[in-house]
Amino acid sequence: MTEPLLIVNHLAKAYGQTPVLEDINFTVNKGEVVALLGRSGSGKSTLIRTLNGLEPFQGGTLTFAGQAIDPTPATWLALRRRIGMVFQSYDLFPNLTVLANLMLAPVQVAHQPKAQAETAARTLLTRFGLAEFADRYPSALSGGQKQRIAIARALLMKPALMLFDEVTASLDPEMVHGVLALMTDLARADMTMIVVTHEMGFARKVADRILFLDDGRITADMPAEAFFTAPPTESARNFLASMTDR
Amino acid sequence: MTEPLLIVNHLAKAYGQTPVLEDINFTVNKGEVVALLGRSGSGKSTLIRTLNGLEPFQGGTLTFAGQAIDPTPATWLALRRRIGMVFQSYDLFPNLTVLANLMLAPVQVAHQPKAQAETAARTLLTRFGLAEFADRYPSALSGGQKQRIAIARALLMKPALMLFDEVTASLDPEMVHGVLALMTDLARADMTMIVVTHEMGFARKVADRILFLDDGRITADMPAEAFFTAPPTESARNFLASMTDR
Amino acid sequence: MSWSVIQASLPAFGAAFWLTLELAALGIAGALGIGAGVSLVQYFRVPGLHQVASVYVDVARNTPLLVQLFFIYYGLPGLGLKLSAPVSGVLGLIFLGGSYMAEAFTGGYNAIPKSQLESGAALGLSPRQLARFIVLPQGLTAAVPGLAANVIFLVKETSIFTVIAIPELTNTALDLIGLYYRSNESLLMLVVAYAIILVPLSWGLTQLERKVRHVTIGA
Amino acid sequence: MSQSGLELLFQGQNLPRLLAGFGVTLRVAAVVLALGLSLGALLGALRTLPNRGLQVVLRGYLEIFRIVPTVVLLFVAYYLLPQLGGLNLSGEAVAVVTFTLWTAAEMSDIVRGALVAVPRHQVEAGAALGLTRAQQLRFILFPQAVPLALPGTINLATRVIKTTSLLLMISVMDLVNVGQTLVEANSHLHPTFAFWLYGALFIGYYLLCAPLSWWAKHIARQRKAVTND
Amino acid sequence: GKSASTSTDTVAQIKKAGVIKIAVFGDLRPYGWIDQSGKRVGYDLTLARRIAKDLGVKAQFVQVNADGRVDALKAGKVDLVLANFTVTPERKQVVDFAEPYMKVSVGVVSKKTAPITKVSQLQGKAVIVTKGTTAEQYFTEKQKGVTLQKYDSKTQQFSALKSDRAAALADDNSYLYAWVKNNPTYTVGIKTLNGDGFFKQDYQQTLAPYFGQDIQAQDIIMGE
Ligand SMILES: Nc1ncnc2c1ncn2[C@@H]1O[C@H](COP(=O)(O)OP(=O)(O)OP(=O)(O)O)[C@@H](O)[C@H]1O
Ligand SMILES: Nc1ncnc2c1ncn2[C@@H]1O[C@H](COP(=O)(O)OP(=O)(O)OP(=O)(O)O)[C@@H](O)[C@H]1O
Ligand SMILES: [Mg+2]
Ligand SMILES: [Mg+2]
Repeated sequence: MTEPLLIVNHLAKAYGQTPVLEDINFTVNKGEVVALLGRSGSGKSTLIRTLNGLEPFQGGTLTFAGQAIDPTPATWLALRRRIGMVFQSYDLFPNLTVLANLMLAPVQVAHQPKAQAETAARTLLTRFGLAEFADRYPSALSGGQKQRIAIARALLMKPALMLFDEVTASLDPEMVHGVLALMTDLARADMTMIVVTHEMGFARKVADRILFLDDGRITADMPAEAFFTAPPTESARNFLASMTDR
Repeated sequence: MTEPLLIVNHLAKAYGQTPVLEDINFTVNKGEVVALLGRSGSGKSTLIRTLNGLEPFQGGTLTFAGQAIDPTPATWLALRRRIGMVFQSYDLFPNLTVLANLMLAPVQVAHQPKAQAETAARTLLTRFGLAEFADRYPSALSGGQKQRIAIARALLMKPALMLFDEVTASLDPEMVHGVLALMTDLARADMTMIVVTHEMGFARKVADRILFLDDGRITADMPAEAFFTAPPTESARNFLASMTDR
Repeated sequence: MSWSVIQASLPAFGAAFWLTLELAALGIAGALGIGAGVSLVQYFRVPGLHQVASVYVDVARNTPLLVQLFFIYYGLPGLGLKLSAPVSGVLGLIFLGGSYMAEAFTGGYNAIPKSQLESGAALGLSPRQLARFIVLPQGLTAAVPGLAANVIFLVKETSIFTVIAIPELTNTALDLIGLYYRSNESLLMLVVAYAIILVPLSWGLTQLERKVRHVTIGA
Repeated sequence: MSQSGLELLFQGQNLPRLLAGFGVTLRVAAVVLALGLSLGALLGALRTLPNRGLQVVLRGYLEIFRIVPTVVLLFVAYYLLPQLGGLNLSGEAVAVVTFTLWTAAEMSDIVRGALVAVPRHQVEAGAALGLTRAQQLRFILFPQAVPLALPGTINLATRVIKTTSLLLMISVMDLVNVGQTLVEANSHLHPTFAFWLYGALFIGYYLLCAPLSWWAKHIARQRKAVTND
Repeated sequence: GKSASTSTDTVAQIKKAGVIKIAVFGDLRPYGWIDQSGKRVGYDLTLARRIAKDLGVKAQFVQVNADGRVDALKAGKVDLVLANFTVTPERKQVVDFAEPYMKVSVGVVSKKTAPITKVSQLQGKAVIVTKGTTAEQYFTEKQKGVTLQKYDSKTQQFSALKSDRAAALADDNSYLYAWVKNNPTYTVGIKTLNGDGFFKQDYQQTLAPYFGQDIQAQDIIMGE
């Protein structure tokens, strides 16, 4: 279990003149679940988007599955087949039915035969308890259903790594539970995941490791339990207090 | 402390043919904090909006400070000076500075002299630790700052009753804390409040009483501690479970 | 108001009616084609062409059709380029309409939230696949109301063809006024003729908008 | 024939006369915009009121002016209305009245759209503070709707300016009409004169409308940047 | 060309107003056009100014096209039309003509290199006219085999002729003569088109009953 899947080395990124990420270093091993925490504006979304090539970066290197990533559009296009991502905003395509949403990438990007892609999609929907929605349009689904389908859509590409950016943040509190349960199942099935979340209970229970981002720098990289029982910095302590003390 | 401020009697309300609130009865005493709980769609917002005249209702009576409310526009106009309300959506006026937002109602509705209204506004801002934002526009503020200023704006009218409809639901988790702290202070200062919230910790700690709304009917009206230790109905139990079990 | 006058001029109006429809249809079809092409060139920022397209939209949108037609029909022959009246009219309509349609298409593409494109990219879709499966279907749906408004607008603009002696509806009405001095009847018939075209058209386009929305996003 | 068509444009009184026609065009457009936009704003506000009868009437007014081509409106107003016993006005006045009614119809739709686009909870927040309906309009709704309506209004303004080119059809000596008389008086001197003259009209209208269009685009883009999709 | 006004009792009103509104052409040389210096000049204009002077009022000119002349009068936009207005039976029904002040009739102008000298040459060909002129009326009713291109203004019709958009142009002959003087590659191949008695016949059928024996066709209809 200590085979590294993703290595981030001296990564630096700025929006214009404003540095947002500075000297970021960490490794994610195969099968590991890493929770990326930090206060609003600390750079969590920027980091996770950079790992998927949605944001260009200015310094440092990324290594994925043993290969250095040379940050060209062609490289990213190939890599995104192996890195799945789910966002906060429900990002199903409203012009496609649920089934078509699920089959789009397998057929167009992975060039699977349609029949095979459909079987895989329906099987996963059934596993997620969403089989009845296959032929609906996203507009007829609740937020929680949409997010679970967005996760299914990413999983159908059989990614080696999944990135989650606050996927429960826009959900009604009652919907949160189902989505977190699904992610917990994935973690148990040894999916490698980087998860940005504000759900401290979930992070504590599911994550192997915590990365704490403070103003564009990683100021903690440690096992989850240790982070929550003894937050290593003043800032991490304050953060945890504000998230739990209500 | 048992002088009734608001008495709701057999209140009924429908949107078109669909009944949304049925036979609602409860009393709020002076200085009391009532938390209004219930799952999404149970009618919490509708109820609280009805209490402020934002929604017409079809049956029942409302009594405020000993006077039966005759539901005409003129009555509501007068009553709204005595009932403050804060919503989930940040409802500061983006076309006015913070100070202008705060002074609008005191000057235009309560006809206070401008200088007096400005002094009162600046004093309250200072008390809330927001003095430096007086001349900014709302777009330059974080969600938490906006909601605290929205609360200040309502308080400047010296209302006898404050209504809160999920004021922390759109906030980043870190911002929630500051707003809840402010509301806790208000409660301690004996403000009469009806609070719709998804923050169970806050409701348990701050509310005197819980009203539980289930599909348009009140199915529990009891002291907060009793409600949380022994939820009286199956539905209330399920609701509490979905809100806390993560 | 005289019924016999109306009856006597019916054949002339009938011919003008079909001619108006024919020229408007050609112009609108051309404008849709040009508009779609121009908007794609602008969307993909095709090097070279993209600047040309912007200049075209800018010029065509900011000058009146009347002046465009004068220029094409009376001005260009001075340089030895002589186009017939119907050709000039349809060309003018395409020139003007193409820019309006391009703006409507572009508005549609721009209405797509950025998050849609990013989630498509995150699935590994190439820019061309993004265009095909996300930008075009969603953008075209969003563009339909704007396109429909332009269709109505362009039908009405054919009334300006009268200045280059095309015997469409307005020209015919003015002609009958000049010949027989029955302004009331002629103008009434003119308004009725446009209503016969535009009222059903406007209704049909609203239905189309609804239908397109239903087919593409199921709501 | 010793001079080119372009030079002819600058000869004698030709250019000053064109500019005078340009002045008429500007004057009509300015008056129409001032009257039409104000009237349209008022009608647009009325269209947000929950009064069925008023809705039907104002909607009907909008649809009529949308369906009938502007040229036809002009002729009806110029020739028919006086004969039907109405007012008898000069060509320019007729144009101003007709274009104003048309502009107001289009403007009412823009304003209605902008008012409806201001989030409902903004107005409710005002109501909850005890503001009267009039105060809600004055302090909240109008200030927030104006930026929303601005790009559409500017685009309407360019359409109004372009539509003034129809003035020549009812005997108003606007830019295009003056241009025509110049062509008739000069084109026997040089065959390319018409090309240059109509080219000049083309440029004249472009110079008037293009900056307005750019401004509208600029505002729309700014808003998009602020609202961030 | 003739003048026409709506009614006789307007003279008093005109004098009272101190202004007479007169419809004229703006692009018809040599009758009513605007010269290089921007002044309205021409035969009709001189007459118009003279009329105004005789009435002791100021002349105010309203530029019209041929097809707008009758409506301009009917709608009261002008008091008088001095825009080369030929008396025809149809017009006679709707406006009052004053004494004719000039004799004209319809002529046809064409390229010297391809002259049209007989109406029969025009069969199946295109002829340019201005809407609402006597020439248009003649061709519409008597020469159905000819395709008409109908323009709003004199400028448009002559521009169209010069860019070869038709075989010929038909209009009142008197100003075709003037126009070919400025455009020497063209010729008025047909000088009068009324040989077949179209207007006279029309007059006798529709108008004679109104006028009685004292008035002869040639007093009203010119050029026959
Ligand atoms: N497109 C952009 N252009 C300029 N600055 C940006 C952009 N996107 C983000 N930023 C800035 O970069 C910093 C990091 O933003 P980021 O969205 O990564 O934070 P985050 O940790 O994800 O916050 P949140 O918890 O609110 O989602 C912030 O200061 C933000 O204002
Ligand atoms: N304007 C309206 N027209 C028709 N039905 C409405 C309207 N507003 C709310 N409803 C319906 O009334 C019911 C109660 O809605 P309400 O917004 O009061 O619920 P809520 O308890 O506040 O829910 P949430 O927790 O999601 O805010 C729901 O079924 C809702 O769909
Ligand atoms: Mg983020
Ligand atoms: Mg609610």
